[in-house]
Amino acid sequence: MAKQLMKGNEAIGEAAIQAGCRYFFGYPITPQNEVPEYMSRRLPEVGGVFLQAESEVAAINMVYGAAGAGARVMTSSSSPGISLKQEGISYIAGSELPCLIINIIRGGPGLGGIQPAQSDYFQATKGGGHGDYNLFVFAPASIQEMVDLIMESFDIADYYRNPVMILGDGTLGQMMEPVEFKAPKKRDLPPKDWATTGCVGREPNVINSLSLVAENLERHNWRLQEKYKHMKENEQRWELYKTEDAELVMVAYGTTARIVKSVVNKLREQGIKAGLLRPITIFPYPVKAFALLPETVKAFLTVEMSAGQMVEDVRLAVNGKNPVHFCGRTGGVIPTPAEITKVAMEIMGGEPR
Amino acid sequence: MPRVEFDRERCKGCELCVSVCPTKIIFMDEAINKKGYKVATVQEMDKCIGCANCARICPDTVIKVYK
Amino acid sequence: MKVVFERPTALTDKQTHYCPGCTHGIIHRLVAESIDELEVREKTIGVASVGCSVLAYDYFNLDMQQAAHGRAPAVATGIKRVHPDKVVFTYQGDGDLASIGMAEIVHAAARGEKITVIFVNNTIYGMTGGQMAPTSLVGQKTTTSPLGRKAEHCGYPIRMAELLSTLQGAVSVARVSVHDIPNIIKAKKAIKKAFETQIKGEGFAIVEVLSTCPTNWGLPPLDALKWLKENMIPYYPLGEYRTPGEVK
Amino acid sequence: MKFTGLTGGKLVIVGAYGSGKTEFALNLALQIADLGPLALVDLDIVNPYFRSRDATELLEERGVEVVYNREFRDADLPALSARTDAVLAGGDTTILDVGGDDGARVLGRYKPLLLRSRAQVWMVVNCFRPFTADPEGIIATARRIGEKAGLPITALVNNSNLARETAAGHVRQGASIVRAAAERMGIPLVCHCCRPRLADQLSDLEDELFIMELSLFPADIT
Repeated sequence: MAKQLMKGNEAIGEAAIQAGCRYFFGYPITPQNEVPEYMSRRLPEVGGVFLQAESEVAAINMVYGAAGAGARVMTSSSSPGISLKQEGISYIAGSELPCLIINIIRGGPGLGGIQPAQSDYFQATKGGGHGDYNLFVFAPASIQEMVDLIMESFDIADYYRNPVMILGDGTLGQMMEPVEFKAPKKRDLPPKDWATTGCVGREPNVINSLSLVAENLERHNWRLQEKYKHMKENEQRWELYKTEDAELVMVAYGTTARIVKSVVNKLREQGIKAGLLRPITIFPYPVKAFALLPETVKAFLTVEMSAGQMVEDVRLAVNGKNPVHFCGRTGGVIPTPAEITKVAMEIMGGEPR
Repeated sequence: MPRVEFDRERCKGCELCVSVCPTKIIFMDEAINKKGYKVATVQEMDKCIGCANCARICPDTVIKVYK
Repeated sequence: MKVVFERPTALTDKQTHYCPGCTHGIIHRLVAESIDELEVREKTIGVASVGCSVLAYDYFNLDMQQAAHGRAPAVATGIKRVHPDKVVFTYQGDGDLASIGMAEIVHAAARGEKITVIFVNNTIYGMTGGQMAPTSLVGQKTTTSPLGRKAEHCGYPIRMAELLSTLQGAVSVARVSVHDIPNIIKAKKAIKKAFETQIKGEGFAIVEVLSTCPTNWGLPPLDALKWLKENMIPYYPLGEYRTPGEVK
Repeated sequence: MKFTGLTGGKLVIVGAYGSGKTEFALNLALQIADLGPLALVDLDIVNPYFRSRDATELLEERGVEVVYNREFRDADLPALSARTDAVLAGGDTTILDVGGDDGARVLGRYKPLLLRSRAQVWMVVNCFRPFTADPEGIIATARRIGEKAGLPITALVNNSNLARETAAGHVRQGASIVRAAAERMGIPLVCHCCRPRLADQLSDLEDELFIMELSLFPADIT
């Protein structure tokens, strides 16, 4: 298929369809409405089902049902809607069902606003709903990357029997970039012999997250933790940009990382050896990338469209080796290169060159 | 001749079956089962008419009916 | 001599956790008998809800999914849309269906979702210990209405069968009871018909089954049957509220 | 390019989602700002970001009146401006920037005013967008948008591009597809849009070339 110019939200829908997703359950919320709108038009063309649910709560539970029934299924929403979905997400994680959840983040808390933000990082990477669980979370920075990751996400979800979340800010959903759809590299996927498809010639399958005996539930939890450990060992992804000789490593993901990239170039023009570490997976967090940084690094600067959430993971990864600074805008305000540059200059000003 | 068979170990002793037997042949046994319930039992099986009322109201699928 | 009555194959041989005399067990069996008679056990997927019947997935001998509180109709929707040729049912109590899950049941019915809903109304929250339900009768004492439900404080019990029968998508709506043999036989017919409605692709079908909770009502099982008959039926009239033929 | 014929008239810019309507409307407004009093009405009720209201300051500097409900600039509400009716009834040149696809439904409420003023309706087309990749797709889209708007499309604008990856060949490829569609629809093709860097390579195109300088896409996002 030739390159097309696509809006982020449409590209999400098309990528999912190309990856074999045939079921979409959702509820309108700005700024991701083009996802359900696109799906309502495209899914019937490919023999799939689009259903606008009565609420985000119902939508995620329809996803639970469809995923349990063995289908490739997704939902998408934005921050307040994702909060409503947390109950269902916890059940999906607890029952180990594969699905894709898109969060096109807007400013919060509460109803917040409709401008882009990254303030759902904690919710996405630290569980979100009740219980000891984790989603597999990708944070793409371009529409092409979002498309590539979505096409892989369904395989990853099936492979780990775990929900995958794409965390995109409103800008990614709304902007337009050229994209092409390429099949991802194949994974060996186990058959879905656990799905509820009717028990012809076999014992009944049960999709369930209830466990009345504490010891059994603990055992289930440790097994989940093993799975997350496996993800941490095998699935971390990141991009390093001009870090080979960097003294200041800036850490940012999503749209913010693209702004920071231009800041890195500006700083380098001014003689400051800056680099960018861009997490692509935010769960599992790419701690391995930090180990690859050179000894020249003197400080870190985390830039986020939040009051400071990912910075905690950066501090854990740096583990006290260097100071970790933070620069962020929140509530839907996008940080400007000028303000980031200023903070970077202040940090490096005090350091000997 | 009609006959009912009670699975003593499944019985929870709720007595619903006793109340619906038209020939009044179901009684609560003085002996208890492993779960600790007094269980329903039939005396004078020859009076059973195989109506299955007892089985129909039994919440625990204790009763099998032969006819 | 042959067996004329025994446990249906759509039930596992696992003993239920229900208290002695609780009529959930009867309703489980009626559902299972219907599935057996329609010969659809291997193509049926059940959805267990939250409430006393949460463990229904252990008792039905078929594929089951356990749903979050109130969400069973949404879960069933997801399953049915993936497997339109399968038989999908939910088994829900009054707290689950008429309180926390009101939106899901109303919209599944409004969509005419081709599922079968077994709604067990015993006017009380059994699982959590006898709190007031959306269907608790006025004056009924529960652990959260210790002086009896007062209408001026918490309104009136909800008649789900009547409410849902106003929706065009709900093609089969009935209320039955299991307090005596004739009513158990009628209940069985209604449940089987609700499955047939789905199998024929006619639309959404629900059977509200009046049921007892001897433990939380504080009554011996036999007295509970009598309480149901004398107190519940006058407020929750039995009958068919909607049959497939009526809907144009 | 002069567009002098637009003076005093009403021009509605429609198109499929993401066809570049807003960029075209903004660039057009800036290029004809000096020809006389001009209003740009932001009627986008579907997109939360990247709307012509986002360029208000720039347009006002050039004397263009930007019409939208200022109190609710970033709100998730349609909240149309009361000023729209006055501008449509008045004599100033007016460009209406409409949201993509079904966003054209907003025109329905202004239909009497638009008919009275003999408004032109231009549909912006990008052949590298889904659903408008060939003449059939363009014609179907025009029909759908025309129905939503309650007004027929009177001309097409070729804005075929792949954002930063656009080469002259892409514009040419789009030109022949959009031209074919316009011919089959029996309406004119107004112009081919391109960025300044491509202008020299496209000077031989038989229709007008419209050079768009302004982009709403944030320059800082690398």
